[in-house]
Amino acid sequence: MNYADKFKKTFFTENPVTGMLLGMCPTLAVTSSAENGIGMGLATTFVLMGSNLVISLLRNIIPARVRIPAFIVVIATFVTIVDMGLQATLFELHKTLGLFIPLIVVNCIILGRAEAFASKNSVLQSFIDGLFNGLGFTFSLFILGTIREILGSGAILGMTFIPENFRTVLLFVLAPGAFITLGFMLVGMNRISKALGGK
Amino acid sequence: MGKQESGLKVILVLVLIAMFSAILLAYVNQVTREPIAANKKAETQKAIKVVLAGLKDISYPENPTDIQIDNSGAGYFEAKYDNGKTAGYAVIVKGPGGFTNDFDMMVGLDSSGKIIDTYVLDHKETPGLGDGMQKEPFKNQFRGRQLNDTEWKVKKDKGDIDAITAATITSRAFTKGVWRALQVYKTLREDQK
Amino acid sequence: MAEMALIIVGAIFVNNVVFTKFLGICPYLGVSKKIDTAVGMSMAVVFVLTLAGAITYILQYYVLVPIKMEYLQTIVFILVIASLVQLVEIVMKKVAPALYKALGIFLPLITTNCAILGIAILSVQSNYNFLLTVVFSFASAIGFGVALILFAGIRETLEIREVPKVFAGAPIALIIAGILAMAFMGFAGMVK
Amino acid sequence: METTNKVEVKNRLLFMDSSPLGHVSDSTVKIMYTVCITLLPALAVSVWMFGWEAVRVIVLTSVFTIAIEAIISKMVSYKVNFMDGSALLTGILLAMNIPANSPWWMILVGALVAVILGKHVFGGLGQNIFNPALVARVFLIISFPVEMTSWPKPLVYDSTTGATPLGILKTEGLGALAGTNLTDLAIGQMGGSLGEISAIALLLGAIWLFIKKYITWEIPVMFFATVAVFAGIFHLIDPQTYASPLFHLLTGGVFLGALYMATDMVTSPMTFKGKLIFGFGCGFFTMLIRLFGSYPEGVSFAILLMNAMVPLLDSYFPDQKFGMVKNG
Amino acid sequence: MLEIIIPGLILGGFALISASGLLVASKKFYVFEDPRIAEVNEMLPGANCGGCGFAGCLAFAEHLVKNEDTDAICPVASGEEMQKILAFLGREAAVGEKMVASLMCNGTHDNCKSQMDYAGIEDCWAATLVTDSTKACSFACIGLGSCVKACNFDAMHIENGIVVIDDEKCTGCGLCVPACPKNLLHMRPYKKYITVACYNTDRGADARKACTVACIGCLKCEKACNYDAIHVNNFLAKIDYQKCTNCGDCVTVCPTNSIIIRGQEVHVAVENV
Amino acid sequence: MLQLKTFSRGGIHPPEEKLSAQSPIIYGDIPASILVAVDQHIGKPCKLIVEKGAAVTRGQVLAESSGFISSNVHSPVAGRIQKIARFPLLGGQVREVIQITPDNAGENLKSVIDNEPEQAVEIEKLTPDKIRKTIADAGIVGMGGAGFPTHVKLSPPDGKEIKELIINGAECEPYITADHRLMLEYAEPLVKGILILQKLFGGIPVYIGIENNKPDALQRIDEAVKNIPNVEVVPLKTKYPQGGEKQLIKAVVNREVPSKGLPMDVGVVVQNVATILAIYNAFYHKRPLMERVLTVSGNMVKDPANIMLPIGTPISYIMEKAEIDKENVGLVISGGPMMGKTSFSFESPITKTSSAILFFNNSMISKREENPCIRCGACIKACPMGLDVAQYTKMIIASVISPKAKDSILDCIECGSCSYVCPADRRLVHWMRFGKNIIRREN
Repeated sequence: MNYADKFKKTFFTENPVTGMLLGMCPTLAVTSSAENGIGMGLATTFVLMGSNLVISLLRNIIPARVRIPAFIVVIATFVTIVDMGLQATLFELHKTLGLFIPLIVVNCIILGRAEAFASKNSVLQSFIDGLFNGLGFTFSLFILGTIREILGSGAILGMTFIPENFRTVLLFVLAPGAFITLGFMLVGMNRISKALGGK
Repeated sequence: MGKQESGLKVILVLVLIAMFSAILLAYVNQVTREPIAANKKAETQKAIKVVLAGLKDISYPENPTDIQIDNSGAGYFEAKYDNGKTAGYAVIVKGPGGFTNDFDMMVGLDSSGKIIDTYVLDHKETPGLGDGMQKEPFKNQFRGRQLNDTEWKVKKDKGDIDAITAATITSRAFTKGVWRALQVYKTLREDQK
Repeated sequence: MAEMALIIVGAIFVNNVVFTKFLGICPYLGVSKKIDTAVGMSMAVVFVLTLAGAITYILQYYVLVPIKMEYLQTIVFILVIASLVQLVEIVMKKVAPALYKALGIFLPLITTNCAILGIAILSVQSNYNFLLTVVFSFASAIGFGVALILFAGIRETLEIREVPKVFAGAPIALIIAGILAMAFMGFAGMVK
Repeated sequence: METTNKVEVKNRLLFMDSSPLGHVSDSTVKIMYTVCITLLPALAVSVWMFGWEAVRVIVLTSVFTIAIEAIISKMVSYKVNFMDGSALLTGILLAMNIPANSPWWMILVGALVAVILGKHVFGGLGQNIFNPALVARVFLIISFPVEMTSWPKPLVYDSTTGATPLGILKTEGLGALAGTNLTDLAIGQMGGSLGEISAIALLLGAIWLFIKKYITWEIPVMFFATVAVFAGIFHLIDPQTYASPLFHLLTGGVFLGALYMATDMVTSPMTFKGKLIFGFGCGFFTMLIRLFGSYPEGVSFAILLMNAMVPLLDSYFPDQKFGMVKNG
Repeated sequence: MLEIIIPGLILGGFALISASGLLVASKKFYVFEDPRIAEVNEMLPGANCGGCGFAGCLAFAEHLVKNEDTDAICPVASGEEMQKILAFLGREAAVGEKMVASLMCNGTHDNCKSQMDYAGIEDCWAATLVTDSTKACSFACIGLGSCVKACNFDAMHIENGIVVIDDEKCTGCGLCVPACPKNLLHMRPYKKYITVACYNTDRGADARKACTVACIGCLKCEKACNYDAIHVNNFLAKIDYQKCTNCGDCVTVCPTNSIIIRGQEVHVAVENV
Repeated sequence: MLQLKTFSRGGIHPPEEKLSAQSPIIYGDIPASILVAVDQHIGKPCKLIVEKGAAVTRGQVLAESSGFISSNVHSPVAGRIQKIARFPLLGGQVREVIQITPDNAGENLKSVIDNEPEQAVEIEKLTPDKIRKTIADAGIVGMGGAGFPTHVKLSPPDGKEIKELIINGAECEPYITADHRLMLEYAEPLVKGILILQKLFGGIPVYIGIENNKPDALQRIDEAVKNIPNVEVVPLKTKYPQGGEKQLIKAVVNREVPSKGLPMDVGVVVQNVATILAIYNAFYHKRPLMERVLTVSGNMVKDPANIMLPIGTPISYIMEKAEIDKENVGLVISGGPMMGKTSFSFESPITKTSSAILFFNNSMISKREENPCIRCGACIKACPMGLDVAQYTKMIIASVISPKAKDSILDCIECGSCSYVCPADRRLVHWMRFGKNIIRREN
């Protein structure tokens, strides 16, 4: 496997968010700022790597009929670990991500990678697949969060850059802004992917 | 996938995975339980520190005491000086009827019933508008006020409080919350008498 | 009674699962191409979500809380939901093959519909009693259904309108969802 | 097409097309400009009430929307005629939905949202689901609540601002409106967005549209009736808290909404029953938001919500086809 | 220690209940579905073009698995792929030769003049509702691209009033054949590139008047063919591809250039003669 | 005044342009060459029974009906068959045509017709089968434009009872006045023809529907039927497309033909005025359908007229007689502007169904570019069938036609009202026709 190529792919053409439209709920919910986006992305990456690793290890043991429950139990274990870990270390971040930490369990990216990749490939490959996809996910969340933060709160990574009297477009940090920004971001990313693919 | 595994194996594998997961989680839980509890406590501590700023050498209970006022629940920490005298109260109340939902806030009162400071614990108000209640010009006007020296309404409702621009509803809810906290204080005082 | 009405209005309009809570976006985007499938999916979600709400309530308050293992909440809930969905799938395949065929691959998707787990966890967090939990779950599912069917109606007409190629598909779907979310913001404050 | 034209030059050929070969003189362009013209009385009232500020807003919105449409016409693959009146109409309707003291940058954002988000992401004229001007208005209300809720006072012509009657109703209760004169409200002497104020002028323009059959009675009548009935019921129950039906009809955007926004051809149903339900829904959600929501005014939200329902209404409440009647 | 063991037991218990519940349910409500369907579906190209006559690849896979049909062919899959699938199902494959669509008309704007100013909808079928043909020859390719719309593989383009088919891109799915209102498209073997580019069954003089490259039914090709592969019927030559050897004799003798070589430099080949 | 009857839904008022309403029917000459199309009806194609070079007589069958829904074609002249070849017909179709060189070219049709005097017919003795056979043998088809074999329309299957006969004198299309003139000048023959059909169905009530924009025809027919029991003239409010069968039935007897149904499903048969005249000719003159009256009009025609011509006359002959400048003609319509078909050849012959030939110059041609639909709903309001035309055409364009829409699309009567009123210049009728074509191909 060509890792460099795969890396590029998971960032653009096959990006979990913009390419495959997976994991939309956390993508939309936690990206009112870039920081939250990164936090969520990294948490997901951790779970993704862990679950891919374990599922790949167990791929020959797990019977087909309880495949999904078994996968989900594995994923849920890692999610709970992240949940508790974040609560113990980064309490503030945990508070903003809130409900969406346990919901990593049902992020389709994770089950999707487990089904499509980890249950069929070797441990190392699965681990790297998890890492790349997680980073791709994080990347998208970061971009989305940055755009929304700039437009909606006039800040980059929490640092306000616009003068006091200026207005920001509040809508972008609210729910509708999440949908609309992601919609336009998909168009942009598709354009970029096409340009990259065209080479 | 082809073959059908025997039922026993199916169950066994799932049960084993589950058990292993649970054991792992239990272990992690044991490890993180302490820090998490500490974090939670620290948060409340932080809030108390903000709303009771200026009171020195105080102690208060670990958990808030529940109290019932006008059909809604509230909680308070009674802060005491080393000598056991009441230094003040940190009251947790709901700001009822915010723009999107109720929100939790903490109001610090000194022993004479003067407001020391306010702190919003958890809210879903519009960022940039309603969350102005956490910011200075608005917060400042509450400091030092008491139950009786103020008409606890926003100016639009012929009260004394300046509302946040374009967020009257939030301001009103906030004001109501503060007023509730003062009611808690009043009740406590009456009890002590 | 009034509380129940508030919960219902709140869950359907004010705090709509899709537009304000961002739950269940994947099926929202995936199963909204045809009104018929959207209706089927909505019914499936209503069924599973209500059932899951009830079961998770029992688990939470009669198993996890007494033995003080709330930290197992996520894993227990999801295990139960996953099994439940698979059970529904198996039973439906036998009992109502037509419905099964219509919903096709989307039944397994309900497992990963975060609305199910999300609502289950939310109702536990909101400290609802059993009845309210069931009502809340049901109303949330209806809210999901309303959003989904409205959206499917729009997407069906989009098929015969001339949406530019770059926006066709997911982008326009998200933008419409955004505008709908804007419209739903009008309900803000209706439930305190 | 191109090839047949080429041959035509040398050897003139007969024209072949499907029937019918006649055509009525109406055109999209004509409809659009007619609607624009019927809005003139309402615009005149707004200028009378708010002075040059109103003119500034109207000119800016029109120029912005047309300019943006012109730029977009260069960028997209489908044909866009930016002078066909639809951009101008969007511009004027946008002007009627914002206060006279709107800053230029807010108007620019509004125009961008109306033209791009409201129309061109869907493929341009006729393809949009939501009324572009309303998408812009709601976008602005949510994004810039401060600017969108400080309305200049009528007939003052300076920078003093106040609230709309509905705003006062929401924040201060019915008591604060004791001195309000319904005639003033009908003429338009109140705070509000440009087109929100004068019910009579709007009606005047709309009558012409009725005569031209560009709008039909179903939506406006159902809209008015629902608002009146809804408000009436609450007013009867508790006249001290809830304003009278006439007050609810004359204030806010009910007239503008019912006559011009909800009847927008592109975003309203085409069938008889669909129109009735649409009108009812607009009125219902308007009153729901006015009475129970946080926003004082609900017309724009209500119409947007009902816009979303149009596809369902169209397909589930079709007009009866010929030949479906049982012959008795 | 107990604090760690008990959760394990409890969650294990849950798992036990769910798993056995599922197991019982799956036994009780068992519906047989041949797992091979999914696998065959995986092996198919997944173009979902419908060229096989079924509603998409999955339906085709279901058909293949359920019926002992060895003749059904996925037009997109290569013979090899098809053989692999049939071998998987334990059957002998009937290997199809690659076929491509071929237009039986050369009525470009230069060869066959337009005789009206058609202003209707740009579609061949829509045009046939107004007139039989926009061109002087009523058999000619209308050139409004109904076949182009039917093609899923970007193999067809309208050039100078007729459709031009890219043999390389054409998968031989045959979807364009019924899409032509004039019945001008037929499937020919990819390797047999000689074709009669005319469908006019009018008498020679009438045909010639309508189009400069019309087949006039002069029988020269029939006589020139050494393999009995070309026959004139109803004033129109037709090639039997079972017998055709690509020798090109007919192309040489055709007085109106209505027999042409496809997939090569058509005009060069004709002019060299 | 009483409320005039009309159909209830949809309909439009295009300018009437009945330029030739006051021009009495004139008789054309036998042209130098007659081109008789082999198929001039809807249904099974007929079988050619003559060969090139053969001599034919007036009224000889050239092509024979090949089934129930089929119709004979007769030679309108005596002469020799010059050629049998494919030839463009009016309406743009290229079909087999028999070219005949008449022996009596240049003779006026009037003298030919006058040679065939009216014969007495004892209506009472006619049996239904005899009536149907005579009509079938005479090759009579619906002459309003559809061309459906008349004897088939008059043979309801078992279980379908015909309770009313409606004579279609609405003539709602702009420009066309042929039926109007027929009613004025042939009132008595028409009544005789009507009585034959009334006899066929056992004396059922007959309604003659005439739009009130033809007051003279109304009066004339009213006088002619005054003393005849059970025959009644029904004045109709002028509205297009009143001449459509379904709309006419709705207007006259207020019944709706069910979707996919036929008039006989509601117990009605509708016959066009010109068809009735052909039936009269078949019985009283023993003359098969060989001539017809048509309107020659349009802005290229100096003196719009109604003219009787042998079927098979090339329109170039009409152009010569009417002194129409070929160079400036840009558009030839066979039929009215709303439902008529365009033609591309000046040599195309008229057929049994050509009710009018309209010649226009380039000013009439508008190369309309389709604009986006603004959902104004004008088409839906105008549609006499109550169809959601806007929606259906968009489905057709996007080729995603819902099953429900398919039925509705097939209900379209192609009257053209929707396209006529569309402010966005959309080719709604052409799309609907295309949609029908797609649906039929799928089945």
